[in-house]
Amino acid sequence: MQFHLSEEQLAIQDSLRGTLAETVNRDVLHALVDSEDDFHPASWRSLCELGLMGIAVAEEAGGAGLGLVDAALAVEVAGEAGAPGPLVGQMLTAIALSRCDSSAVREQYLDGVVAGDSVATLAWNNAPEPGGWEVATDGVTVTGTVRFVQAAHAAKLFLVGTVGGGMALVAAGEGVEITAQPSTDRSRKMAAVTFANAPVVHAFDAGSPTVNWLFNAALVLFAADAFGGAERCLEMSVSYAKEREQFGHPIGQFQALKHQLATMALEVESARGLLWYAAYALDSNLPDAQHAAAMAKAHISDRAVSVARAAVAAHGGIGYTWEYGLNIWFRRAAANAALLGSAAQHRERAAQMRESAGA
Amino acid sequence: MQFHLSEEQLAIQDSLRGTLAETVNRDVLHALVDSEDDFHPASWRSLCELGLMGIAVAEEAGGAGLGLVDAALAVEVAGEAGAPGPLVGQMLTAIALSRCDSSAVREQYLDGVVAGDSVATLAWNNAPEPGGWEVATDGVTVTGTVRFVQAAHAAKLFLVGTVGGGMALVAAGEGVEITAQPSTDRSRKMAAVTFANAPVVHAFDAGSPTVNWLFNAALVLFAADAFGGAERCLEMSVSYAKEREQFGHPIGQFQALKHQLATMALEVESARGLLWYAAYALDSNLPDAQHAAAMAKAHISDRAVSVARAAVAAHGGIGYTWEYGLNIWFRRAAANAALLGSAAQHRERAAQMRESAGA
Amino acid sequence: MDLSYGAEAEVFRAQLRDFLAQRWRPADKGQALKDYIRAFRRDAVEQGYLYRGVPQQYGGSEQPVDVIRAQVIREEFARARAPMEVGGNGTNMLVPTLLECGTEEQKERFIRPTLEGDYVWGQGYSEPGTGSDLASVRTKGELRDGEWVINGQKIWTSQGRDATHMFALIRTEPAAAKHAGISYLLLDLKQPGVTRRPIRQMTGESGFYEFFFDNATTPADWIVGERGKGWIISRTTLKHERASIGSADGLGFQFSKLVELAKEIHIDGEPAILKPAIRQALGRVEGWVLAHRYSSYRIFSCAAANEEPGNITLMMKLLVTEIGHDMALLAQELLGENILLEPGPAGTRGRGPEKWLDQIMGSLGNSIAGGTTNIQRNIIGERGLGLPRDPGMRA
Amino acid sequence: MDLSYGAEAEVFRAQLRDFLAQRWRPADKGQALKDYIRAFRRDAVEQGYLYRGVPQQYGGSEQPVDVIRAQVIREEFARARAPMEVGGNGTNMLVPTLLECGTEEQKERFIRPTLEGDYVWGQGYSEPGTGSDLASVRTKGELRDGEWVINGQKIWTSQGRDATHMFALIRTEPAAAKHAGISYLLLDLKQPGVTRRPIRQMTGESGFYEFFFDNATTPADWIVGERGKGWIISRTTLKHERASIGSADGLGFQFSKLVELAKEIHIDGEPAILKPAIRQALGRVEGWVLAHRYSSYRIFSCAAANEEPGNITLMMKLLVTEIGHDMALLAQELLGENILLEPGPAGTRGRGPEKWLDQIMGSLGNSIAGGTTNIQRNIIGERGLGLPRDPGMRA
Repeated sequence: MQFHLSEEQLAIQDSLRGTLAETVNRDVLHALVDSEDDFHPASWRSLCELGLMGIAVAEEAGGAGLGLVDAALAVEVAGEAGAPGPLVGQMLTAIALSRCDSSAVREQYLDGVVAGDSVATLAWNNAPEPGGWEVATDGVTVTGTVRFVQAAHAAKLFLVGTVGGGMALVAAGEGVEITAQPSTDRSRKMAAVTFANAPVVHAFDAGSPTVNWLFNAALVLFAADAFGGAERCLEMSVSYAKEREQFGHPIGQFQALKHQLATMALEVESARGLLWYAAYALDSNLPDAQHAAAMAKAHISDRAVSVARAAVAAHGGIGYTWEYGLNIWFRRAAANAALLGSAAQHRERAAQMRESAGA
Repeated sequence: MQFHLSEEQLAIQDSLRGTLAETVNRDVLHALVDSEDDFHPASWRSLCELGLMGIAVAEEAGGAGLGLVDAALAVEVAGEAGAPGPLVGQMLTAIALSRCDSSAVREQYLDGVVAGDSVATLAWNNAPEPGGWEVATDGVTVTGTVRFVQAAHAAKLFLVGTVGGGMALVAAGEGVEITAQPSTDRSRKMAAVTFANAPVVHAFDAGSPTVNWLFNAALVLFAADAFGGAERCLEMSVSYAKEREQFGHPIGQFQALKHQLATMALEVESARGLLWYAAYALDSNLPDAQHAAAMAKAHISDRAVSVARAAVAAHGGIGYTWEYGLNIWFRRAAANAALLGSAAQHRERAAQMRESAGA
Repeated sequence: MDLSYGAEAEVFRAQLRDFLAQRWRPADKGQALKDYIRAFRRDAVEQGYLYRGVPQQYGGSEQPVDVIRAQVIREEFARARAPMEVGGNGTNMLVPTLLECGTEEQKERFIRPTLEGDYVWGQGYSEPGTGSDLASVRTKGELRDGEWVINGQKIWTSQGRDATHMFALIRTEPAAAKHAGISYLLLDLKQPGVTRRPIRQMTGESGFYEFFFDNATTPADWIVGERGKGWIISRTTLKHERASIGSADGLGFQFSKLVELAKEIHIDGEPAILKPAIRQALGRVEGWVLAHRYSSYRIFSCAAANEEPGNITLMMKLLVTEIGHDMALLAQELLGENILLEPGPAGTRGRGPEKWLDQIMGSLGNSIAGGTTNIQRNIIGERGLGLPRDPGMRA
Repeated sequence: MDLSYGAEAEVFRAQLRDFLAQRWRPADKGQALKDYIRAFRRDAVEQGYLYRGVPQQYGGSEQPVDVIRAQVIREEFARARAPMEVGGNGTNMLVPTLLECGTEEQKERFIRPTLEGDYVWGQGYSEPGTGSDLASVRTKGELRDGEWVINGQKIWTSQGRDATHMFALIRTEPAAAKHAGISYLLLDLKQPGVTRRPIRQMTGESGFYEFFFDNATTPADWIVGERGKGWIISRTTLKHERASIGSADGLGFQFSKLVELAKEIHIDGEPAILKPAIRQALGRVEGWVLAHRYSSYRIFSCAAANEEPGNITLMMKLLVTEIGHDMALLAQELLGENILLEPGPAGTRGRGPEKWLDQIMGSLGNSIAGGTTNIQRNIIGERGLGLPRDPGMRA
């Protein structure tokens, strides 16, 4: 039995944390947040060089041959750092390509996506399941608009969610138009992407196991991002409570704040295993994998919103300033909770799965 | 403008508090709670002698000529004391009789009910509005069973809720059978009452303003009982926190407990005005009276449950014992929340009223 | 009980309505409108409607305390959309302080221009690091050559963009104990030694400013009260501020907006207001909103009768904060993916649901401004319930 | 990651299943059944399945630590409905303490009869007034004529009805500082100086007892460790207790019962489980139940690998308590008017929904037993997050 991190997994997280401490340092992050850019090439490059984009792609397809657990651990660290870039979309497009049955498509695109040179992003709407996707397709072209696409200006490839729960890989260019949207999440800015008879590179069948797997994996990875952000909010709050003095004592000594921090820690730390399990269950195709993914998305994105609020309160005035930067994670938590459907929607889905499983 | 208590109102509460401190003292209450009795003649008599049963009955009908606000203030103190007896039913039956159009019925029953000699209790089921009552009637007799009737063994009169939202006054005796029920609320034990062609003393028309007014008044009075219980729970907790020492200090000095007590106080004290307003609005037949009654019942019974839980926690082990007695109010709070429909049901009713008022 | 204001108040209301109907007819714009308003306010003072607590000699109308009349005035001015008193820290905090503790010369010099809006006052209490422990201020004032020379930094000043003056807590007695070393100084912000900088908040907007003092100066006699008594003097002021926080109408209005949002937003293809879970959540919030409303009635009624309303006054701020949190969380749930859209900058904010993002974040600002919720709970526990003070919270 | 137990464990499981299939076939009742169980347990010890941490010379099976095997044993015994170790404070708390700190003679005398269920131990720590400040115990022990003479009162003793013996914190050194004045004594409860009384709880049931000591006595050498070291010795014990609290299966089972309740109960004419607000509330609880379950997996996995799982171990008790509160509130909402019915006394409780009243009140008992939630949060904040200790909480 192994339900704690291996030394290799801890090492990957450490190395990623070290890289991001440099490439997404405070100055970089604040400059990005204050700009209108939805992508940051230098830090993206640093992630690519770690081989992160193909982490869950089989070795024979050029990836690291690890699983969704490892991808989630990486996304967690990216969430901690508030890293820009469509990490989730890139990882999932790499997996999608590696599983696509056309060797021509694989040959043309897989290496670039695994390497991260071809930036790939998800163009799904925020329906709580693939059946709610709305872009029309005839198998050859796609037509429709998807709002809230991350890093759309930088993207070379869009993994588009199509009517009835299919997916189409579409290349930037002909028939693809991008309109920036003012974005709450300033570290992962979003745009509306309009496809007008845009040519399809590859279509994944509506309702296919691959599509469902990728959707569930996306739920888990956005939960991982939320989890990392919550860890960051907790860590900033605890550090602040140790340093900051009032009435001659570090404020973390006062029982009320201490208990608020303990409650935040409880919310964060107890969610870790649920995140791991949801990823593991998808890796292992366990019967409750889809239920676990929905519950992880619902529970962890709720916790992240709650912890981000508590973090601002624990800081007092300074936490409410733009410059301090807590708001970067507050906004990112709000976004993670809204992406791919709300907690309430996923709880309802999970309840239906529980019922149809006869429990 | 007068939206605080008059000296007269404060004096009534004080005098009632003084009386109950004697007639429902700790020993009396615990003996009652440990017995199977659903009525306590001595303390009932002491309330009757204060003229409480007719407090909201017009002077010309033999009452004190005060209003529902005053009735609620009295019930609040009874709730504080955990007083036994069907105070709410008695007060409302007195009002019902005073408004009944048959002078014969008034002459025969009103004085006895106002004096409290004829014990009167509500035999409504716990539907959230009169339309949900279920006892069948042909105007002359009633047939059906009502569970959870307070002080049924002592009652001489039952104010029965009938199909479609009417009411029938029925005397104990012929066609009325009582079956004790094991009761959560040990200070106001309940029984199932079965009416089998029991003769009707007086019938109130289904859907009549009197019936609706009395139902809304009952909501407010049970909210008042809940409010009084919450005050008692708070007061016991604050006293305990001042007396009890741990680590060499009164535990009320520790910030965590202090804040829990402050939160309890906030729940209690902020509900007081809502209770007053709901009673005042019924006294004055304001357009939002029924909305206020529903909201008061929902909000205040929720607060009482929450405060009773917090009180047990604030006491630690001693609060969890039977002998300490907190459980009397915990159980009474649970009962008040369940009587005449749940908080959720009343919130839904209030929402519908808000909508039909065009807001 | 009786919620009517009584016959006398209705006579007063009728007179006031007449006055407003005749006197408040703005036609102009720009400077002409400003002049019109200034003249209107002077007339309203003359009639006893504005600045009722301020003596006539300083520009007030010097009326006996009458909270019912004050309420009628608020209602009728609002109904006529007529401008009431110039708001802000100057009239709410400084003027009462000067009336209680200022010298005759200070009253003469500062009150009238404050009431007329010529002097705009920033509050100079908080500093980086003071938080709830305001008495730990470090900004220094030294008396040199007949003037105070001030060095340091103040933060969280509202009206900081427009402020012409500041009342501030300044450490003038470095040798004295913590609280005893502070004086209450007034200063002119338009001088070379003062720099101001907006503080951008997490909403992206700048509601507050910080001020830097680099050998800023103020005359020796611009001190209110004695040297070293500033802490006590500032406490008077804070009481005024607290009494002015919290409005039942404001919360009720916000709640009705939340209900509107629930009608506009569709979830799973139907208006959110039809979803039972949303209805229950709204109903829970409404219970608190009503509890707050009738609590404010209680306080108002006691004030009218000159009675003490008790612990409820200590709770209103926390109540507003907590209800604000509940509304924020519900708004966030209602917004769904709309929360991904950042609202435009202030002034240009559209009517789209994304404007609620401001409220969602603003509810956090509420719990910080004017004392954190932890301080509020301490106050309720200690002053309200009589629980023993935590020695660790004493400076 | 891998949730399977590995091939070695499955071989072990197969052997264990064989053993249980052959050896656990109870046919009798009453005393014969008791004798059968006693013999079965001895065989199970022989095979290394029970009392794995206790040396053979004292009646254990003396097996190397192997949490995977221990888990397999729990699973298979439960599956076969076979009796595991005699539970309670004796085996969970006293035996580990004696093994660590007891004299050879104490081990010989007390451990075997405890493991076989002949000695039932009550814990004598709490007293009226001690609460979380256990070191404030006042029950006195004086050494007179070769025996301890004990006077005072202990409270909250579980298994108090059946207890034959007690391990207790007794103040034997009145002149010493608070913690240093306490000794860890063992005593026989069947003596004239000891009176026991059940404590009726708010549920109406009596789960705990209190004990009164009026010149009760115990031999001089029934002290574990040195005089005045009782506090430290009891801390060892408490760690054992904490590690044994909280079971993922228990919570999951309770949650499934709650879902069943929501299916049975009708509200407004339909099963409550169909109401969206109830579904959401259940889903929120389920999120926490899963968080707890996979946290216990983490702890288990670390224990199997002999690694430190970190802060999560400090949180399990609070997590269970908080989830219990959430379930209680939801159960109360589901019950509706059914909550007005008191369930019958223990043993005769029917299957009606009113039986949930016990759980609703019991959830409050949870937050009290074994350290209040406030103490739990202190521990998380101070030991887990490294926040400074509050000097007021030091005795």
